Amino acid sequence: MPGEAEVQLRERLNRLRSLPLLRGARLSGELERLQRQLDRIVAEPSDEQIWRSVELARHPDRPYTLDYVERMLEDFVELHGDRGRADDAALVTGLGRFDGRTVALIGHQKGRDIQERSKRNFGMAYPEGYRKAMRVMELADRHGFPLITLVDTPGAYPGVAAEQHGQGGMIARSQAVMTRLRSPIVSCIIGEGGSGGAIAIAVADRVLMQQNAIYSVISPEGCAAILWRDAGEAQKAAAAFKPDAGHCLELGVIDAIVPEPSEGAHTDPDASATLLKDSIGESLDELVGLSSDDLRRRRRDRFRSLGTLEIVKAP
Amino acid sequence: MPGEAEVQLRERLNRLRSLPLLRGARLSGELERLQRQLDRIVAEPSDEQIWRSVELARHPDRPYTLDYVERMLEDFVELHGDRGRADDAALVTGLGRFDGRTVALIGHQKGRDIQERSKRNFGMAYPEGYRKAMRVMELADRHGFPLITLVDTPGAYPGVAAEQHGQGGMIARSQAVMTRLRSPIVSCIIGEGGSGGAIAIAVADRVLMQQNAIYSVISPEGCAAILWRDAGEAQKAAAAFKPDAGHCLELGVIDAIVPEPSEGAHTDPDASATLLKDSIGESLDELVGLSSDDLRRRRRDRFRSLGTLEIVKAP
Amino acid sequence: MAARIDVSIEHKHAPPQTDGRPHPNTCPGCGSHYRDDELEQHLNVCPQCSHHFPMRARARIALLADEGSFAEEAADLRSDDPLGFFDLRPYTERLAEAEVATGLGDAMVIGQATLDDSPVELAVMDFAFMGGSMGRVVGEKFARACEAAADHQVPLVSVTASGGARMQEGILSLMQLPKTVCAVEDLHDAGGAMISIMAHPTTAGVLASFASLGDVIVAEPGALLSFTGPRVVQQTTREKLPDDFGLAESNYRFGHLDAIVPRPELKDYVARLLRLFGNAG
Amino acid sequence: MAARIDVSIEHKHAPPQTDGRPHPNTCPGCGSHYRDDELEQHLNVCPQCSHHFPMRARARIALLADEGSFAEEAADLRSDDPLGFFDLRPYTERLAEAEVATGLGDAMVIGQATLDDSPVELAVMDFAFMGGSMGRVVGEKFARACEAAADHQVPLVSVTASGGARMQEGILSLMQLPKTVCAVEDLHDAGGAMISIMAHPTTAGVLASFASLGDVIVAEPGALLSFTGPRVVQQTTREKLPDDFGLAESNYRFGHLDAIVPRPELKDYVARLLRLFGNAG
Ligand SMILES: [Zn+2]
Ligand SMILES: [Zn+2]
Repeated sequence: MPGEAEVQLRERLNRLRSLPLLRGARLSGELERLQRQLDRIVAEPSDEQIWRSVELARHPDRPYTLDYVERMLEDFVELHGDRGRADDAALVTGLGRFDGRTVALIGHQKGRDIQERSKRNFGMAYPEGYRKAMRVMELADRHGFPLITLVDTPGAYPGVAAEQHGQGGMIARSQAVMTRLRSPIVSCIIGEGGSGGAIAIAVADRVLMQQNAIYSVISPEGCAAILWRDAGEAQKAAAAFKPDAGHCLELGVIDAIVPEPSEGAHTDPDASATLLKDSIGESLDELVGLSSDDLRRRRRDRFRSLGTLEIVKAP
Repeated sequence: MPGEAEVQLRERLNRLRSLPLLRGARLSGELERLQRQLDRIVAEPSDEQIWRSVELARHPDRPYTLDYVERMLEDFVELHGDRGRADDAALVTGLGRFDGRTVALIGHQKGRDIQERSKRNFGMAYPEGYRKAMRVMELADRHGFPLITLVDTPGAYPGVAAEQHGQGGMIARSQAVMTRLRSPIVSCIIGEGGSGGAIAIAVADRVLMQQNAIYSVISPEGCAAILWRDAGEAQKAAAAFKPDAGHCLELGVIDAIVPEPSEGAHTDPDASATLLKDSIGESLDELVGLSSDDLRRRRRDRFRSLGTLEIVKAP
Repeated sequence: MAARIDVSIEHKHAPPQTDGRPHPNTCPGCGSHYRDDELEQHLNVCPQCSHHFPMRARARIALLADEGSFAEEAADLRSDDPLGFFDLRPYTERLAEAEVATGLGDAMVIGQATLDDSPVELAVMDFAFMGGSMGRVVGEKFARACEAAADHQVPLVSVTASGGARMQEGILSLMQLPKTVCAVEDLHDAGGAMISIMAHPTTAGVLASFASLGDVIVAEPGALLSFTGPRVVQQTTREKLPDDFGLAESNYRFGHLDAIVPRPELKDYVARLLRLFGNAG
Repeated sequence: MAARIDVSIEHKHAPPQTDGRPHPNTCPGCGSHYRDDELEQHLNVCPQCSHHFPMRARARIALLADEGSFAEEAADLRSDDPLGFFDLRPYTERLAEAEVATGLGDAMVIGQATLDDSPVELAVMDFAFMGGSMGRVVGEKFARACEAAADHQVPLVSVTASGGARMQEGILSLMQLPKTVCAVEDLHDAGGAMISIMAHPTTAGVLASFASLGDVIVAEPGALLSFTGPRVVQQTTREKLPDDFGLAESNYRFGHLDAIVPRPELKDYVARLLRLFGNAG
């Protein structure tokens, strides 16, 4: 018997076929995407499973960006500094060789022990971090290096200096730089994909998501505090806004789910890295043949059309 | 009887015609330039006349950028802020209409009274000022607005914070942005063209210089302190390194001299503005027909070839 | 353009309403109280202390567009409920209620107009519709406004007033950030210009996307413009916040704004920019 | 690549020379004194405290280039005296003296080489030639190095050590800033890469032009990298300077450097970058 997600997908496919073409919806691509999802979809996760993802995504032993870098890239050279004010350790950038091909890498980096957590600011970047990221994006663009980004942040840092230095504007401009990039971009949410701080480096040609990662517009606690007026209702909030990979795939926000070892990525970082590397490699292979104009056009169309189909005309 | 400058020019013209073509020298353009100079050149200024230029360039009543803006541009809208840290009042940027055509403007701005001098930091910009300038250059590029820059600075500000925020790198990058710009650029040295802080906004298609402005790699006082070990020898230093417009033209560093009212620009700001506007307008008219590729190629060739001809092979 | 007008002020220092909250027509700057028509006459700017009260989308359009020139676009777009979102009440109920309360289909109104005879595309947000939150309809409307501006080769003027992304649409609301960013980039690639006017408040997802990408960015006096709001910053960091934390004045000082433009001068200011951007070499 | 080697140290704490200045082989970091051959053996890095002594251009090339691989270019360029510059002595005399003292035609040496078998173009400055000042010959050589790198489709590695522009060439020395910037931009447009290595000191005009435009920028430990030198900053502003004012370590902290690379690790580090930049998608 078909699961709920499958039923929903079939319904949407039917709806699509009968709807008048909305401008910007790029309907044919959408149909294909839904069909692919149908082929891959797993059963709708329960509320408990969603919360389990939240816990695993935040697990203190979960592999972080540099754990994957050392397993996926050869000759990695970390690049430092925003060329203006600071070097933000919450965002790691560098160059390395991926399957024989030079790539640029940008990823949030959390700390493992107390000292490193503080140095890395729990993976919450300042505007300076995003400016460093933009600099490295432009380097990738200049040399045609594909860009890989690994997203793992509770969110951009919410502090006074961060605001004064233009956190909002910098997140906007980082996205804008990504929409202009002439080289292929593959992003993967590897832990917490927290809101603006996450999307700032996730405007990619292919957006992947690890099986137990979460991707959301607000933290479950933040959402609960606002809508339930009680941060303790985080589990309820998570069930309502569905930050899990299955739902993100179903909504078309991500293109594929990257499997993890059965008990979660932290139980076997090597295996996790192999699975991640395979997925990124497959995505890159699909992209490297495209012209830069094509890449940019498709990348923008991808985001332009997200969620467009659910918009309805007033009766 | 021909003056010394004219004799020198004729000599160089003859040398040019007999020299083997040095790579990058763009000889034919150089010949034309020298010929044009010959047609315009005034007699070689004396040491006293050079020092008079230094004094007039620094005259406290000399018109500053905003004095020309209000006389040359309609509908001027000042643009503020570097989108990251600060709004540096030592550099003014904005949009306005010049002879019916929208242009972007960037200029150093000194202060008239003590309070404004302090606010404007005596026309010495921080890195934030150059970052603001770069932002406006990119705005001009995006919309095809010609860029006018007015140079009037003792130099980039030599302070601790300025160094920490990357004064050197920012001056380098500001020049780099100008070499990439797809719209025409006309610069004019309107007072002090002090070293790196000046060239940061003077990588133009046409570089003009007011008759009594100075343009130099170091201040007369700074040069005297280093080479004569006595800042009081400034007049001697100025005579040695020749920062006056006549010499800058003779050396090919500027393309034309903008006349001033006979006793100096400060004696008649309106007349000065008219003369400046005419020169800028004439330069723009020469440039607006060129394609952006052509503009960039010629702009880079102009600076690539500067001073190349005086380099000699070892015997 | 409306000039500052002196009128007699009634109801100064009006008592709070029965629910304890100050009346919306009471000035938080100086405590003066106004009738609706008084405020309207002054463009919702306090004649005593120049505090800028919120301005609804239709009133903003009336302020900017030449009379009778505004032709609305995409007015019939409505959001459905992609997540079946239910907090204390269903999202669909909140939507319906907001529509009834505001007379708007969502938190943004777009359309063509002229402004001092310069043709322009307008995209104006309304904070009264669910806090001006940006979901798929706002994102779609903004993208269409960019496309219309490109098609007609006219500048886009956006006016923002938003608490951020609409969390009831979950991750799809976050996707409106890159969606609107792509739209601005397409507009720029088509040679178009965007003028961003930030009204109170422009925060979170809207600040972190299209609002910050204007060729020129201005704000109204006293507007809160911050990625994270002061309350959350205070709670998270326990830092002492500066008095002007996140306000337009602070943003201007830190280089994020081209100007702070009082509402009575806004139309003239924008008209000047339209003349400049309509006039490329 | 040379590893750090322990050797016995002679002449520790040598007395100052008769002119009162410390001997150039006396370590300013720890006071140890070395014979020339000892220093050379350690790549001019103090084995006691890792202070990096200056390194001449030829020694730098020997450190980076594979043995016998370096083919110098434009060695015969010399400056004339465009301004007839005369301070306490004529510029032509200073030039001739510098050439005799250093065996170099000017303050930069350029040429092709391989580095760990990767082909590369080198542009290496020598502070011993008139303080590594940049006049027309340095500018021209750097521009030619960029052109050679583009022609051969190999990365450019520059090593800078310079007090700034050569004021004896007046305004023409300032013009070497945009000239070298244009050269880097042409190289970039041709798809080339530039790796900038800043040695002590990289200041003023060289910091404010090509040296700051590397795709990757690294410095040696303790190098002074400032647009304005500490003495002038102190005199002009009367500010209290931080202890590490302008040093590589401070520049790194403020985001201007990708890394600080000790000299013994430099060749390996650059080789890694050359493998990466020689290997574009
Ligand atoms: Zn009031
Ligand atoms: Zn030592």
